[in-house]
Amino acid sequence: MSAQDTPSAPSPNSSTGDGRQTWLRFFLSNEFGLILLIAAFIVIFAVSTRGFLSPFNLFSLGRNSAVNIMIGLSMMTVIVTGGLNLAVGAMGVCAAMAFGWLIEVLGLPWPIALLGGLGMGAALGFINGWTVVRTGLHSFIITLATMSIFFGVMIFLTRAESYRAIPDVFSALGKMKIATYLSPLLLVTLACALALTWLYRFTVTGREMLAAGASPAAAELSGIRVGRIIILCHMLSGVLAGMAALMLVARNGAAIPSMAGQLGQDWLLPAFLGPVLGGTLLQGGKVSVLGTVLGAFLVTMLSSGLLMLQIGAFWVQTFLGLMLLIAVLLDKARRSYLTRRNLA
Amino acid sequence: MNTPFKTMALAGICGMAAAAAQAADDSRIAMIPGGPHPYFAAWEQAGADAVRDFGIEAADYKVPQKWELTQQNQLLESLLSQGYNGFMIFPGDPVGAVSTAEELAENGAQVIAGAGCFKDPSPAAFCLGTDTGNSAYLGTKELLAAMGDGEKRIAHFTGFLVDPNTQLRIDAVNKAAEEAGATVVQVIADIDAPEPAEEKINAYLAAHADEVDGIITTAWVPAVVAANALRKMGDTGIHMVGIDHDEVVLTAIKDGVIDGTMLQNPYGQGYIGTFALDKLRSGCTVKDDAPFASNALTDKFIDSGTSYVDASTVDSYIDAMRAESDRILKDFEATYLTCN
Amino acid sequence: MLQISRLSRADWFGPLLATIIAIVLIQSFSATFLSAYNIEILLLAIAVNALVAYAQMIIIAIGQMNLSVGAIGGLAAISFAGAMEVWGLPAPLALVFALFIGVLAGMVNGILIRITGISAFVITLATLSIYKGINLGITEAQPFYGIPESVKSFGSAILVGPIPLLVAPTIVVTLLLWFMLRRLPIGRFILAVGSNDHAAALSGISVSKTVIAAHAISGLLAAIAGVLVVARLQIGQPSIGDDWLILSFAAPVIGGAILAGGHVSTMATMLGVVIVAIITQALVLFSIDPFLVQVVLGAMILAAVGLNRLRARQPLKGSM
Amino acid sequence: MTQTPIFRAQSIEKAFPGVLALKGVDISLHPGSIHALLGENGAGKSTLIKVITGVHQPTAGTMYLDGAETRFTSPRDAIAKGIGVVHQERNLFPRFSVAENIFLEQLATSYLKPVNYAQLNRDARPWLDALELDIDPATPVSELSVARMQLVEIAKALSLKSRVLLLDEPTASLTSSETDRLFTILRRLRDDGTSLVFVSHKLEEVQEICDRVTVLRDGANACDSRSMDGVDRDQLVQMMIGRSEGAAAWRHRDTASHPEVLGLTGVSTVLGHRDITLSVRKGEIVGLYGLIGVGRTELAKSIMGQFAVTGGEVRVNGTAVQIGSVAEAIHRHGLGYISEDRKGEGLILQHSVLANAGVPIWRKLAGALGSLSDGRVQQVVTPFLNKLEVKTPSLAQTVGNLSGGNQQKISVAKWLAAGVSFLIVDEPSVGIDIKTKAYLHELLRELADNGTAILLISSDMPEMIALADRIAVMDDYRIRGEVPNTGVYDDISRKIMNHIHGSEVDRTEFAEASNP
Repeated sequence: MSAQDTPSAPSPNSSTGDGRQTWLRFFLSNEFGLILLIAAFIVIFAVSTRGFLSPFNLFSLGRNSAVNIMIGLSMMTVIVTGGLNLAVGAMGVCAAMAFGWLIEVLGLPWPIALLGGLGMGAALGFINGWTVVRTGLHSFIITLATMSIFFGVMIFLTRAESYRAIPDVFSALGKMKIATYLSPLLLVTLACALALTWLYRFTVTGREMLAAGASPAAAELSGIRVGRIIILCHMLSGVLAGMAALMLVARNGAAIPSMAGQLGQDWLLPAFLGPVLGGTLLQGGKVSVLGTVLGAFLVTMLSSGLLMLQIGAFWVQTFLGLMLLIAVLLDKARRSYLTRRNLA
Repeated sequence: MNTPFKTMALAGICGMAAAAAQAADDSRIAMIPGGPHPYFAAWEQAGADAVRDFGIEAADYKVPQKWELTQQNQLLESLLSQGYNGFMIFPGDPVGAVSTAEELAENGAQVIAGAGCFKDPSPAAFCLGTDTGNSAYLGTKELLAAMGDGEKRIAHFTGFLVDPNTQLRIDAVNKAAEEAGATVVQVIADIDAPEPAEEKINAYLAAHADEVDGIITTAWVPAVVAANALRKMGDTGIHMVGIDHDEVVLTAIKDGVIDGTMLQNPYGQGYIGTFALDKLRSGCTVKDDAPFASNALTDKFIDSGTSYVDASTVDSYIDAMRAESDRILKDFEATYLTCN
Repeated sequence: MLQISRLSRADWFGPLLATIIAIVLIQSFSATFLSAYNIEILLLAIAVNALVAYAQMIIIAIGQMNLSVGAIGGLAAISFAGAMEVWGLPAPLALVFALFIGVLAGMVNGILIRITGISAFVITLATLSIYKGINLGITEAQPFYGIPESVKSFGSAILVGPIPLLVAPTIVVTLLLWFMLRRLPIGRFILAVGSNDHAAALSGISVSKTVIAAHAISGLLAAIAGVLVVARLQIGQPSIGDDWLILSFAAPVIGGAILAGGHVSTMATMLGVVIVAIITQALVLFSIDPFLVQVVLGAMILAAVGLNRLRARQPLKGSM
Repeated sequence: MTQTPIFRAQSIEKAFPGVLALKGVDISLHPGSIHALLGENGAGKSTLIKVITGVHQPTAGTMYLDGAETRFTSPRDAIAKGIGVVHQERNLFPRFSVAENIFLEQLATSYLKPVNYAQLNRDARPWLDALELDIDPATPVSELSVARMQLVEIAKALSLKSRVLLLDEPTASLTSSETDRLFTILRRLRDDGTSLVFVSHKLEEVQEICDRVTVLRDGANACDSRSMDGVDRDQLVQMMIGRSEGAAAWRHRDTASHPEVLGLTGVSTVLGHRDITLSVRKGEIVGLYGLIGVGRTELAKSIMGQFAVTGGEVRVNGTAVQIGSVAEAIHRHGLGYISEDRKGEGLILQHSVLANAGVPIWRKLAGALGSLSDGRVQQVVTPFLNKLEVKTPSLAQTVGNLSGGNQQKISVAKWLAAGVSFLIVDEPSVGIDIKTKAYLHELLRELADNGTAILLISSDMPEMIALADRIAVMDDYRIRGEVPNTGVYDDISRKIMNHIHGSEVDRTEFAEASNP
């Protein structure tokens, strides 16, 4: 009944399979599980809270998830290589502060400063990637150290002061509403997600990233410059972290050193939750951009809904953790159930 | 609920019940600190008391789970969606929280800042809080006075570097020291969590106890830790002025381990803030010529009172704060608001 | 020569060398570094941090990560303080209760990991949130102050000379852990499972029991650390454990632990803790710009790990 | 032989989701016998072993131990009942001592009783002695050679007082002399009454040592525990694959006049190769023979640019080149390398057939902005996959789910698609069944005939003789000599050994550093 049981000669059109198989595959996918969960929670929150479906809440939900999804994507690009990037927050804040500095101190126009900020993200990503490749140490420990270093240098240089001379045009992006519900930030994020989908599906570089992540040795011997690709992944992560931070700058109207918490640690939870719930393998080599988007959205929605439910504010974190656990478990159970039923 | 708060609450009721007046009938006030911190705990009781005293529909104390601007923003957005329409906010960041405050205002809610200020320009009607710089300045003065004559070398222990108040405090302490010809030999910052505070303060005192004559602390946790450290070290001749009303600090004052503490007035902030928000909801506006003070962040600052407590006044410090709250509330409406 | 060369290959050799060099250097610049009171402070920091590092080390040994070490420590700490203040339990009973909470929290981690087959990273990320949430839910971020005098005096007591009493539990735990990982079947099983869980299962080791036991031990160690912090701070702070994560990984890794599992060293981890403590203190001693403390710490971690790596790569050239 | 079998399995069935791996298999094991268990990959050997050792529970069927019905609830249970096994993959803990590895099972009974290492070392001694293993039981296993690790595993199985000992491909990573020593030991165990089960792809070895044989084909018995007397190789092959082996005999080819594709002169590398001189001409298959660990794979990777060449000259098509990276070797110079470690280095197991077959040509096919569609890759790759008769449900199938033979075909296909002019083939038939192996040999010859220069690395002498035009002999990171292939096994084998042993004056048989 399953795809594996129907042998066919490899021909150019066999990879698509027939419609039923495609659907089956979709139902078996993580993404479908997430969509179900999201739908279920929307119903629960809509029924049991006051104002969950209000235009403002939907707008702010979209805006918050824009940032969380971007943070998730930033982590995802490194998870692809089988690594981790604990420095996402620190890199993001550094990019945002570079942006603020270029505008406030150097007086550059904001589009150029924007490029400067993203460039800062890429540069820090390069430092991470290069160190990981050259030392051969696990990125976990490298980024644990650089998280501290990046953030420390940034705090030292800025004396922990915010840059707030952000042009109104730019900060207006954070408050702008398109058709009552949509934040332009969400559109930016979705555009980035689409670009990443394109990258991993339809470009050599993206495929090489997946190959290098799945099996560095095999990729190297197949002619992929693994070191270069890993550095590239970290740079991409830096750029995306910078994007997330710049969106927060637009949202807050200021570049604030504390926007990702001490050492940027506050970004870690959303950074991992998106990709992990979305089915990106922590071992690397497999990626699901859609899953990351949905996963990050689910998390944002859960925390928003829990706040609305007026559970004693201090218990929110517990419920969030429990719900995450349940989400992961349900997903696991659903898949093993489906697999068993279809293969038996 | 700790005893001081209770007493303070009672004090508030006695002193302020008279002020009960016409209230907007749909005011749902939310008081939001920057994150969990013992300092703000008095807000909850203050809100409940205000609800009773002024007939407000709700005045709830809502805490973000973490000291994280994003968390606070989300909480504010959520509360707005839930129908809250008056907000007293301790800004998670004086700059970064402004844009959320603007959104709240755009959606018809009243906003004031409590305990800490937004940076101007902001939609907050005013900022009701402790003048952190001034408090640090006064505290240092008291410390210098307590140290008497002779060499005056001061160590300054303070909170998170990412909090701009920290820089204000550092500057204020330096200024006070300079005026008195004292030197600030060490600033240890970023220690508003117990363990790093414990480690760094103890390490510092271990190495430099004989090179320091006085300690000024300008954050809750360093004050507690430094007080404990001095108690442990016994007679060192080091003077110290702490901050806030943690029991450890108060006991240390009573026992003569440290000289005193700079009290702030969280209960008064919560009570007066709720009162003011309700007034603003019912149509009052802030007077154009209100006698606001200014500080580094805003020109619409109302000092909720800060006072120095030493061994002689520590038992009656609640009275001091009550007097302060009383004084502000009594002619708050007349001084700052125009109501029809 | 051969003996020295062998020594240099031991895990604890590099960290030990670094420790000695650091001590000598710092002492030569600042004579107060080895003053009695300073040593006492250093030992206090090490006492707690070592337990935190061990709690992570035991999980690294089975090839997993435990992000919830700090959350468990915090939960145990407030359980300990809360039990004494709210229920009025005597300190020993409260201690048992807190340790039980720690073991329970650890076991929950282990059981969830084993029955779901989901990676430890994800599970402990979720439980981190849960445990920390319970902590905040109970305390509402307010510390417990009702710590009995007995606990306070334990926290500030001196064993002998500059050695505080608080190091005693840590020393005992260090020896027990060392013995466990070297001599006890459970310790060997933990290393075997971390090295190759498939082979361990074929050798008749119950992987599930071993993983759950390792997590229970991790929870216990985190809980002891939490209790010690309460004794030291003399208050039950809800924020205890919030900043344990970096340290918990840094120390074992500086001590040569392999993140893939199967190889850890108690002594080297202890030395890793010592190095971090010395650096932290040196920064204060030399009045280094507080803004730069983070940078130096990060750079030192990187340097220590890089050196360890070099040493591992050229085991024979390291003889001196 | 009509004595009672120690162990008998009857009508064993084992179903996995979607697959019936065993369809009613019988086997009986007798004391004092070495029993061959044969079958192609996927025939059910591994599953049967796992059922017998308690890793899997059979879906149906009965097992008897000493004539009484039994079942094994877990590997521990099977061990307790005297069934020992040495698995194909290493199941030792490298950082643990030899003694501890041997006795880990016994330790597993208690969690808290302190381990007495002195006692453990004493207890290990007899088992090591029994296998003529002269090592200190306190040595960490990581310091042993592969062959010795194998023997430690056998010691471990024996220490459990196994009456039945299953050995799954025990010779796969052993040199011939090591294999001989192993056989001596196995024979002695047999004479002591142990019932041994020997699983191997190497039929020569099976014929040499086994007295009984069970052959599985497609999950069923092709023969059940019959005596090896009078069974010749052809019969075994016929039982295994259902037809006779396509004879792939060596044939002489003249390539002397062809231009050189790859040449090495006096090359030394960072890995320790010295003075390597080697030349491969167009259409020629040059064998590189040597034992494991003498630097063959390392040389291949150095040629491919993964490790630096420190001296001498590397020529590609007559031009001296410096190859800085594998990517350069592949894309600029047209070199390719089929790794011996198919699962680790050759293929990306979790990726699809299409992704694996296309890796080396992605860059070549990329359009604007590095864009690349599956369609383009498919177009290029499909002819080669078809040509090699890769059996896969679809191109989207994960490679890890395919059989070893199909995996190897894919790793060949990817280089065919890349159109390399020089191909290094490293141990191509490890873990591949006879049918695919013959096919692969045919394919390599055809490739050479079409002009590809091939460097064949193998320690399988028959394979070498079947394929190579010339055989270079490597030992200790040097080329010791070259032997032209005459097609005569004994002759070549002797010459090769002369080259190797000529350099082996002061080295021990096990080719490892002795402990001072």
